[in-house]
Amino acid sequence: MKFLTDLILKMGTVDRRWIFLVIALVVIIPLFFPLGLPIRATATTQYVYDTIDALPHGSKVLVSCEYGPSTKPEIHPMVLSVMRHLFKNKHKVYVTCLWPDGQFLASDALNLVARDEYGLTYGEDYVLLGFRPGNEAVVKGIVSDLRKLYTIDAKGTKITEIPMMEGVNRFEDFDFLFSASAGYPGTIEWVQYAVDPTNVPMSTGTTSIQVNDVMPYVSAGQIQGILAGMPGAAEYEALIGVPGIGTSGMDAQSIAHLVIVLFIVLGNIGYFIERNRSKKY
Amino acid sequence: MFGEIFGAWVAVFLTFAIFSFLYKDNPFYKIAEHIFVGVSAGYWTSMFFWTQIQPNLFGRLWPSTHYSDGIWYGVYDLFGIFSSSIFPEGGIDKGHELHLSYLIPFALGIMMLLSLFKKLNWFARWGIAYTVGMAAGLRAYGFLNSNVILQIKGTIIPLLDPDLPFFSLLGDSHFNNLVILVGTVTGLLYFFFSKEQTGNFGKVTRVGIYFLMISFGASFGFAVMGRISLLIGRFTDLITYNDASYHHATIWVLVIMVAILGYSTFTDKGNSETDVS
Amino acid sequence: MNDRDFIIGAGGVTFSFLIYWFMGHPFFIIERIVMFIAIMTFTGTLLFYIRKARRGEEIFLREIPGLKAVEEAVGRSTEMGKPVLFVPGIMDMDQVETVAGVIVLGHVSKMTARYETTLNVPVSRAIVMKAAQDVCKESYLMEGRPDMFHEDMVHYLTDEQFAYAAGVNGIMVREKPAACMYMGKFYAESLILAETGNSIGAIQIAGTASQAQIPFFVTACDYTLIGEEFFAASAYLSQRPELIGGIKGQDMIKVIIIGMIIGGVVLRFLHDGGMIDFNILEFLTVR
Amino acid sequence: MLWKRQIPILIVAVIGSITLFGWFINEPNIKSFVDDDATQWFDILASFAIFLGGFNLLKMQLQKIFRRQRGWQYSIFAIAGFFLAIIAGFFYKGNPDVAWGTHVTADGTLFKWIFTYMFAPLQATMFALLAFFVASASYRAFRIRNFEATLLLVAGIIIMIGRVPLGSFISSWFILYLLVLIGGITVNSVFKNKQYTAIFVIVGIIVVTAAGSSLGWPLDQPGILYLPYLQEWIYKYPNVAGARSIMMGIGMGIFATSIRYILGIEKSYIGE
Repeated sequence: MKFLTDLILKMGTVDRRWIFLVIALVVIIPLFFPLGLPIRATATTQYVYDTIDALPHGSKVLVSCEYGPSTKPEIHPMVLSVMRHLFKNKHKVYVTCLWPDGQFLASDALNLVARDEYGLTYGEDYVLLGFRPGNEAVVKGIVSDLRKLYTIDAKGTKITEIPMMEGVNRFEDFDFLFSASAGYPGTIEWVQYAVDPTNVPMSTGTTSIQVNDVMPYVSAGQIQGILAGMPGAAEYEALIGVPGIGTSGMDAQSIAHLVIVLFIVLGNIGYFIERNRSKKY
Repeated sequence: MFGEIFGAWVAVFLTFAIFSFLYKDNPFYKIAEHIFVGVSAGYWTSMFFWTQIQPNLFGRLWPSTHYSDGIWYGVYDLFGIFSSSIFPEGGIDKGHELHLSYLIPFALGIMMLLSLFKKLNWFARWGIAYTVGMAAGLRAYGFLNSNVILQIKGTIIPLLDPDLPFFSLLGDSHFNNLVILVGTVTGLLYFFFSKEQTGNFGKVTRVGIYFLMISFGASFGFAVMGRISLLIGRFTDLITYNDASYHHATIWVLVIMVAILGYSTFTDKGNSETDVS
Repeated sequence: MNDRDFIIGAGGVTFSFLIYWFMGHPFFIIERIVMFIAIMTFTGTLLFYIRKARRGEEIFLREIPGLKAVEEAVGRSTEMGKPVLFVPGIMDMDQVETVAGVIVLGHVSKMTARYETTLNVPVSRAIVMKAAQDVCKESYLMEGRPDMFHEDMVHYLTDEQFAYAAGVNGIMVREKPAACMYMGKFYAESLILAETGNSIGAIQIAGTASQAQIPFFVTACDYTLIGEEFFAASAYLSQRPELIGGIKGQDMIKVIIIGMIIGGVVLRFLHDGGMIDFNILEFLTVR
Repeated sequence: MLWKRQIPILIVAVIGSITLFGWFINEPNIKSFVDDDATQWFDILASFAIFLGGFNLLKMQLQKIFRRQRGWQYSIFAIAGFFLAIIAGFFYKGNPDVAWGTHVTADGTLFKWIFTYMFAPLQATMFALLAFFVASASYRAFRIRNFEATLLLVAGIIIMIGRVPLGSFISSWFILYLLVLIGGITVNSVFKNKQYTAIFVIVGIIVVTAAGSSLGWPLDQPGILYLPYLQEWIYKYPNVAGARSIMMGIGMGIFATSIRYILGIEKSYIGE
């Protein structure tokens, strides 16, 4: 017993670079040797899927990309899956960005899904309106008069010359909004300035860290479901049946969580042993 | 294609340079960090100029639809001599009408830039004041509506709903509704400052703090989840760049960098380096 | 502005609004009337208490444990002969939390002046540095110890987030402060700071409104001022009437809100039971 | 003083009240200003502020070099990076087919190259570093020093395990056994009697085992102890309650601060 407690205490003073190494290994190894753990959708993810699936064919859907490379692993797989789902159901997709880097990632996603996988035509089936700076002011601008804010799309084409823009003048002309958001500005601004004042339904996909800021809106019915972080993305991939980056990351994610929980438990055992000893002496 | 392969090597180098910080603070990390600071500043500057100032400000002040030989466009043509990319011949064609009221934000913006000079420090205040006023007006309404009024609405639970079961773990039920009602109200009471938290009131606020702690616990769990996901994403990219089409960039950069860092640690052993981070 | 002017002003605004209203309120978006009433009521409540505080009326604020601990922590540092470290967040002065953090710093520096303890304040923004220096200088003057103040106690490290965190870590490991305080706006570096502080065995007190960072502080620090508590802390310590009055006003708004929630539940119950026609949910829906 | 103090306060008051009350007024001129122009002006100013930030950075790094401050060599990299991005942004597109203005977003330009191979990996790696720090902190700093911290860590652990696929493999019976052990520790620390503890643990294990074998060890029953269900319940109900009270607090705080700005009670934005 004494040997064990000494060992735990000794581990408490270990150089933290060993811990770093352990984490690196538990993330890398499952990427090379996947376990293929099955993925089950949580209720909020299922809600997003059902909402999108229930939209009548040919709906006008606004997808807003508010994320950058730093959060790409979490949000990008969601955007790909949601776009696949939307194009499969023959919706018209309009993409805006509140973050400048969101535009690159959005155009990558559109090129991959709309152009290459579904062979759709730019300007008729999908359009990349692009980024405008100004945070919540942009949201407000889209709500009041989209054409004043977006006179040209991301390719420099005039909005008036894009066929699918006909009849789209303001936010209320859309049937649905999906906000892929990694922070400010993002989901919260869409809720406050667009969805709450107009009643257009929306769903969202956010980074894990943002989930808790958004959950009360979901619970109050202001948002129709939420995809939470990379696991949320993996669940959506499972629902539409096209596995991607999210799915392949889940094994590593599972193991890493387990290891971190073990770290917390071990650290606390050490803490208790130490506390008991200092009480004795 | 060369651009892509070269790019992959650059990306791999920068990635490992940042990761090397985990071993210790070293010149690779410092170089990558400073490049990051510089590139991101230049990146934002260019991005905002071309997506906002040029199309939406200059595009409204000198739209091509109103192009004429007058003084106003004479000024414009003068600018055009310096940069024909920003001020193309014949006015800016971004689909805007002429709006001279946009001279106001233009002037405020210029004042903001002039505030770099110590004597004109206060010049920035007008622009800041506009920003603050505008944000205050917008936010006051937005937050009150979405974060307060509609949350009140969300907390007004139905007590009289025959379809609702009393208890259900995952679906809506009276019990779960009560959890939300009690948690929200007690949580709000915890942030009540003008009353001592003792006696019965103290017991109520204790319940409130427990709900807050569960919520922080969930935030904590999600934070860990997010961080791990980002690391997975990074490693996935590194694995992609290790492909033969990129000439195995990852493994080469890794080996070279480890060798250099290892060598420097080995030779530094004698020095009492106290660069702890 | 005295009471008479205030009442005349407020009455005038209300009166002219009533005239406008009974003239048929042209251009008014009637669907948003709930929001209008809410804004007016809440603003009125706030102003009422701010004015009350300004008139010099006593306003009670409860004790906040984390704040009491601040003085203990400074005392402990004095006993051990070790410095106090204060981190005012990583954002600029345009964030409300940074301002609140700097106000708290003013009070901490008063204590260190009184106890003759070393204070170390690394900052990550040039403007914050200026403001923090001013505040500390003022405190040392007020405590009659201008000799102990030197500008370098507040020093700029760097703007870049992680470089700043690494710099502060270095200070912690080298100087081994007995008390570390983190008061301001934090992002991901919160975790790095709190972990290092924990490993050197310092008393740690944190204050922030960044929700995602609170868990890291709660688990790794001895005391944490959570969200609104942190804002209240600056009012509490500053004793500026408009801040204290504002806190009291916000408390009263909370009372109104809780009243609305409970009243709403009752009204919904009555509506669902078919006893009244008034539908509270529809009333609260603003378009 | 008028220019430096009164006018800014007046600007905030006027613009603030127009944008606030613009929500209620349906007059075309006011509406078009509030909904469009006001926000556009704000956007334009925000873009100028970015320029200001860029110049500030340049100034500081150059100062570092000229004064030969510690680590000035690294500032050269910062300045080089800045000019590289500026050149790609204003002087060299790298792709003649793309027009000026769209070159910052189109494929095949130098600007896009910088984004993909420099900006993106740097930003992403900076954030990925945190995974390591969170692991090390979880080992060294997350202590259950009181009941609140215990609640926090337990909720966090349940979310962490329950949300990933691995969580659905953990039987609720395993959790029951764990609970028995934790109960044993509690009994031990309350009564300080080894016999009581042993009896509690043995009886607990027998009861759980009996119940399990009679029910055939279903993985997800009882549901309250099955981590995927439990985490979902925590996430949707107690968590929302706590998060909502914080959200309302923050909402009120921001509302109150905004009103103080508009009414000129709070003037910290001009350094007072």
